[in-house]
Amino acid sequence: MSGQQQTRSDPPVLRAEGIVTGYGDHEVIHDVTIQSHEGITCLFGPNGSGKSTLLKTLNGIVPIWDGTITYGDVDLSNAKPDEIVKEGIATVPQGGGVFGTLTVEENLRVGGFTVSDQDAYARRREEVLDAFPALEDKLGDRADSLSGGQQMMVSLGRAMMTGADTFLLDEPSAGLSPALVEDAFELVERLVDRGARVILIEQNVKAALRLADHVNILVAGELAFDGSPDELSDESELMEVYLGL
Amino acid sequence: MSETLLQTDGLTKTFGALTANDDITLSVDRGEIRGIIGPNGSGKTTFFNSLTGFYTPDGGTITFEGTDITGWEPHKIARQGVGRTFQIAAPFENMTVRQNMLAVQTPKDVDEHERAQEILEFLEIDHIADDDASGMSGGQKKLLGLGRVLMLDPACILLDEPTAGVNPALADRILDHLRELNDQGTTFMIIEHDMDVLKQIVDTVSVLDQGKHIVQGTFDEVSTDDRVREAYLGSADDEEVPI
Amino acid sequence: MVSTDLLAQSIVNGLLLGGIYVTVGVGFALVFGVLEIIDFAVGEYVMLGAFMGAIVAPMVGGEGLLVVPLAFIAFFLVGMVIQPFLHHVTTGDRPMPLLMGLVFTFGLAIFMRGSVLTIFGPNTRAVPTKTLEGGIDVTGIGTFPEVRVVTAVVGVLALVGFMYYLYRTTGGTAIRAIAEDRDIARLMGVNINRYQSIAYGVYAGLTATGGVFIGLIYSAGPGMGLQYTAFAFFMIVLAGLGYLPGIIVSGLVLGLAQSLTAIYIGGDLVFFVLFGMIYLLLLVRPEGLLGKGEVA
Amino acid sequence: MGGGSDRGGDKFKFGVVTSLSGDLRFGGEVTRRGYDLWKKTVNENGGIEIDGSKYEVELSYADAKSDPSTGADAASNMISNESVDAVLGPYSSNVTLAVSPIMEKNQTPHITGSAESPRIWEEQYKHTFGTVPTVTLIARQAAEEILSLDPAAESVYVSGVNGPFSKATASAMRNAAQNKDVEVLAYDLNPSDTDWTSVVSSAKDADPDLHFHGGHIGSHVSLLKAADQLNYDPNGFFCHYGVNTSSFKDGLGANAAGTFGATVWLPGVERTGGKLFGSAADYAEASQAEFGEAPDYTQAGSSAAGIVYQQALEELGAAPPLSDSQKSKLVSIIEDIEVKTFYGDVSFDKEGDFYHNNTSTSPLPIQLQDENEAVVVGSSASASEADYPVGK
Amino acid sequence: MGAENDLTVRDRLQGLLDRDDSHLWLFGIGTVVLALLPLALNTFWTRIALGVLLWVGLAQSWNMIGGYAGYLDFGHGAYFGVGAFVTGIAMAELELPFIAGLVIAGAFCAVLAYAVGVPTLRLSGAYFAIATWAFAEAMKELALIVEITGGTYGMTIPTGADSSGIPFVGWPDEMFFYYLMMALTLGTIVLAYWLFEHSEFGFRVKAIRDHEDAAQSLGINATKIKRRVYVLSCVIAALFGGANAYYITFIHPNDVLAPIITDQMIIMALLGGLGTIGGPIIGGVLIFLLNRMSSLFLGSTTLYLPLIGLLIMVIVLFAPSGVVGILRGEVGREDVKRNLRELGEKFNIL
Ligand SMILES: Nc1ncnc2c1ncn2[C@@H]1O[C@H](COP(=O)(O)OP(=O)(O)OP(=O)(O)O)[C@@H](O)[C@H]1O
Ligand SMILES: Nc1ncnc2c1ncn2[C@@H]1O[C@H](COP(=O)(O)OP(=O)(O)OP(=O)(O)O)[C@@H](O)[C@H]1O
Ligand SMILES: [Mg+2]
Ligand SMILES: [Mg+2]
Repeated sequence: MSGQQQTRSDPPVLRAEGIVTGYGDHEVIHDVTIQSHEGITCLFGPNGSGKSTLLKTLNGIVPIWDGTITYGDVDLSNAKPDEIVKEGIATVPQGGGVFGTLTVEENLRVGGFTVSDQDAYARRREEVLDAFPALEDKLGDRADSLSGGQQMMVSLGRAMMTGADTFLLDEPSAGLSPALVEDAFELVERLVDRGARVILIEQNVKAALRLADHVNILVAGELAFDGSPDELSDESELMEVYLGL
Repeated sequence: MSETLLQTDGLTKTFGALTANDDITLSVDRGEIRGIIGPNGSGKTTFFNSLTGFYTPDGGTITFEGTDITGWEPHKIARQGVGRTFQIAAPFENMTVRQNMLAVQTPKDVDEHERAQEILEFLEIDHIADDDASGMSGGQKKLLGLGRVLMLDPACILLDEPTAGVNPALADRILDHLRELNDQGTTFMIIEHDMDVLKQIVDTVSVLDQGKHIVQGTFDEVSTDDRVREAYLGSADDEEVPI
Repeated sequence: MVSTDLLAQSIVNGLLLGGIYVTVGVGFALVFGVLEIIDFAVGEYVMLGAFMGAIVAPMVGGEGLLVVPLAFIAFFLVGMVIQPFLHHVTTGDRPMPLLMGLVFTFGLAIFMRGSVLTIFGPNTRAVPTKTLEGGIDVTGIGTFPEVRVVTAVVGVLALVGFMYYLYRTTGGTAIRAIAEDRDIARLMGVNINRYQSIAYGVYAGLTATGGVFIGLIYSAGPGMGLQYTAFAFFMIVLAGLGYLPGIIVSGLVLGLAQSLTAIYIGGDLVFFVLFGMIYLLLLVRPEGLLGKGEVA
Repeated sequence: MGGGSDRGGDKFKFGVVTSLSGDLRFGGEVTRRGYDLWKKTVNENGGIEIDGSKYEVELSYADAKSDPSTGADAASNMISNESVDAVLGPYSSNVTLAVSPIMEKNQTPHITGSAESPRIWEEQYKHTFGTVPTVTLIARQAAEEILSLDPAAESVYVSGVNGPFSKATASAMRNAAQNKDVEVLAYDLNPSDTDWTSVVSSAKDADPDLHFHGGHIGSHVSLLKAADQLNYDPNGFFCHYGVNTSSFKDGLGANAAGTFGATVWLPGVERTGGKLFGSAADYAEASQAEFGEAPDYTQAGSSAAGIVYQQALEELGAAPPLSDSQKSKLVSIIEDIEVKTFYGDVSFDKEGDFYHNNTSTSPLPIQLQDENEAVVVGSSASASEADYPVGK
Repeated sequence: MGAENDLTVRDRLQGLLDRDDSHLWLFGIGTVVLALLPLALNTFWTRIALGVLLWVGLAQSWNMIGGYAGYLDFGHGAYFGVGAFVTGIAMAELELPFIAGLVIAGAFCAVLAYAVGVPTLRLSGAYFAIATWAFAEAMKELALIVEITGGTYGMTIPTGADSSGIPFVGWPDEMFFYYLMMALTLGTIVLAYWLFEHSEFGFRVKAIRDHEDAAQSLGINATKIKRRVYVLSCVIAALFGGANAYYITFIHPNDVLAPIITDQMIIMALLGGLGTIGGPIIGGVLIFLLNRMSSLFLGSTTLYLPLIGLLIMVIVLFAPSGVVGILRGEVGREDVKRNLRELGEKFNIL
């Protein structure tokens, strides 16, 4: 089984090639190719350009109309979300998406849903509580009683429970106070330190750029930029028009 | 001497054991842009909900243009001149953008259609006026929220995180609109987490922490205040204000 | 003059009647609260269970109780198969998906009721039992009808079992997670099709099991389901939406109100008083009797 | 309008509006058997004889769903589209009360073989007839006979369903007790789908000699089950309607035995007999052969309604299809008809509260005895010994 | 019949439908057709058309509160029944002409709906649905036990030359009722169109449905508007109830106050297309005809019942936006295929 406790070695590349998709008859993503680079791959773009949609093709929520998605040599085109999770790809949805009526502990349990090995489960839970000590006191509390920042920790911790080595994060900092924004980005970095690869959607472009190892800009469902942050700084028009920099 | 438009006196709101707004006394002058900041869960949205009649305060009074509006129903407060937007964009999904605008209870003597068109053009969303509101992107929804409240033509507008989740380029445009409206005389209260945004636009900032109104002052005063740095900005030891 | 014997007996009657309502309400509370399905076919599962009792019992030596496990298994499977359809009509790009579920189950109810009427005819049929006959007289309190006592116990046990499953097991936690957000539950690796089917299957099985007992208590007939559908709806709002343990309280309150009204106010007023009471209670306590329901 | 002849004219065509679904589907099913059996038997004999030629009978059914609106539309359809010569009536008084005005308007004869509520006859509809005596008569007379069983009852508990037929039944039972100077401990009406333990508990507390209950079969079954569950055991239960139907016996199983009921007809009774079926026993045999089930009086009354038409048409002497004036004439003939059938002598009241109801067939108290066979009890010549007090 | 010909007819129809004033055209043509219809129909078919009108009107009245305002009223039938009884009592007990009875019924139900609406509209979602349901059941039970309605014996309404209150119309027959129903139904449709599709009032109602808080923050008095819609829709149901009572002549609580009355209105509006003018019309026509025709023409079997059930399920499965969707041609071969594939995926339960 892949995706089981082998995070230290470099995870496989998640690659989406020639993706076309949309909702109903309305095509939103037009032939886009992106992949998970080492470290953090940022995905920027105007509102409604299709960032979340693209991410949802990677985690299986939105079926693709055309193109292929591969993870290493495993073909994940139109695989079900639960199969994708089992391969080692976890998602932190827009807004965190904690299960508000469940306790923190139960949120983690749902995160570890695919882990049948009790020992592995316990070990991973330890790791999460190590990473987010603030959660220890809150395990029995309902998740919706937590502050926004704590909820983001739950969401990240829950994603870690799946045992993933590739993380898809959709605007983890949105709506958080400046202190928590910092915390959130720190958490993302911590994932990378553990050897994971991250695809990160952000509107907080300045802060995200500081972490980025690779940048994609999606405009109206098409890739307007694909390169390193350094290369991006040469594209002043892109920076200004789409990133407000 | 500027004129006080909106004033709260000892405003308190509790949810069971939790005091979400604790004795908040605060006043906003006509023509001002007031920023409201504070950590997540400090009671900012609750404060707006109390001001606009969605929550009945457990204590204290709200005065608007000299009228005591405490305990009024939301629509009456809105008609009195206090408009607002919501933290989570709340378009009327099953209507077109224009119908969203026309639904607003406008003052009697205005031509609603003309006014709606003007505002949509002003906000640069007139090209999608007859599309369904449900198909709009996040940023456009925020603009529509602003547009609707402009239909009301209130003296004071409360904005709950107008730029959160909005692409920076678009956020800049929203700010430009706000400044323009402010020049025309509209008073604003803005909840905002983005210090960059705040710095550009506000006259004064009020800080809430654990339901209390702890500090008020100019942006520079507030952002260097120790209590604020500790409670909110989170890096009292840093030199730079994190952005 | 109010006889104390009669008072005690009518309280017994009311509590046991409440037990019958609980057996129907438990599963319904689950699908409504957790799967967010407004199932108009709930009473028809009761009817089908009762019919299964009437038809199968004579084949197993005339003992209706033996049908109970069979009914559970049979309707668990039926429910597993029906759930994907319900899931399909309550998701996707439909306007008002929740209401489409309502129409779908309305059609399902007509289908079930009409099929039984057409196949088995309009007759009322007994669900025989040799074990549970008559009542146990308890001096000073009254008579406890055996079959009703067993039914109430089964209802309460089912509720406890449900609660245990939902709050103490990983599968149950997954079901509650699905209730909050299907997509995010999928992103945690939960096969939501499977767990929703299990939940609906358990509901169908349990409700049909309740139907066997109701058949034992009354009898089986193709039109019997409608009133249980109404009661199931009333119970879950009185219990407070999404608050499972409230079902016991709302069941008992309804049962007691019905029994006491019949004896002390007048038999013909029973449902007027009952429905009037439900209406007023909802106005006064919109979050259910215990105030623990989610306010929609 | 109505009665056009755009249909084949070699058969008499009857519309049947009855409730095959909805609340009153049990009874509807029974009437259907009665009408079907009549048709089958007439046609086996070649049909109805008019001027030496025989015309077969055709039935056109519609399901009134126990719903008056549907029933009224069904009746209208029978007249406008099906161009029927006459209509056989609905089961359930509510539907009858909605169908009758349509028959008045279209001057088409209408006989119901089952509706028993006195309400129908109060309306004095000219075109509507009924072969089963109103329940006011059946229940009262049967109740009086049961109250006369030895040892004579001193008290009775009367319960019933709060429905048009059932309430009339319960009230007739109460009147019977009052007539016989028996104490009525309670007159307890309830919604049909109530839980009957309350009634049983009250009754048990009151401890009557006899328990009378007016309702349809479903409520009898629920009441008697509750009585069993609560160990309530008066000297006897008298339930009307339907103790000798299969639905009642199936619903109660072994507990059905001993229950008293009322009827106007049983396979075992001696009636003047005659037209079409011969004796009551012959009819029962025919029914058994056709449906595998013993008929009850509703079914018999429905078949008798057919026989009334048959007789009236023969007297009219007009070949199908009937014109409007022939239909009117048919109504006058039915009004004066006297026909001897396996079911008894049928004739219709010409005035009073039971206008157009056949009140001449006399009611009989019955009891379900061994093997759930119903026998006549009480004072009539053909009566068997009642098992009374029941089970004691 | 050439396929080409079909196409052009369809295209032309489509062209007409696409026009901005298409609804006016449709309405005009519809009115003329409806007005002439009874001349072409025999009594029975007139009755059926009348039934269609009745149910279209009722479904439309439910659609006002349920579809446009988004308040699932599970007790709407109560007003149909109360309207019937008030009309009946006015005619039978007070010996008033029908028209007067109908007006009284409307007024009575306006007051009743207002009194019920004030507390009940504070509830929302399922709580509102079930409170109204319980209310309707209580009304039915009440009508069964009080004397003035005839209790469980029901009530027969006087008929005769002078009972209608309208000069020149003699013995009320199917024609009279047909045109009465037509007037009521078209009136309801016009009113619904004008209020909900053509005025700011309608936008406000929909705004409340979509997001009540946001609506209030924009100065919309949600309480008042909801109350108005509720009272209006209830009064309309009551008028239909009164007219139907006089038409059917015999009313009984178990029939005119039956929960199935409400259920049918809901199903018609939902299947047709909720919150649209066309939905309840199409749903009403379809469901009424299906129901009535099958019970009248399928003779001595009840097999049609499961078939109707199945048909409803199939429509919901394959026509996501109701029957309107089928008519719009949204249920092509591709759509059905996609639907089946998606349905198949949900069977992945192991
Ligand atoms: N469930 C849906 N059904 C129909 N259209 C949708 C759906 N979700 C998104 N869209 C449309 O697809 C387009 C892309 O949306 P998406 O959410 O992917 O944008 P985004 O780049 O994530 O925007 P944001 O920065 O505002 O989150 C938008 O036009 C949106 O309206
Ligand atoms: N309706 C409510 N019922 C109970 N508690 C509430 C309610 N609304 C808010 N709260 C609680 O009151 C506190 C203040 O919440 P509020 O939404 O006002 O915070 P906020 O300052 O707007 O935070 P954020 O920046 O995250 O939006 C929180 O602890 C919240 O959980
Ligand atoms: Mg997004
Ligand atoms: Mg907030």
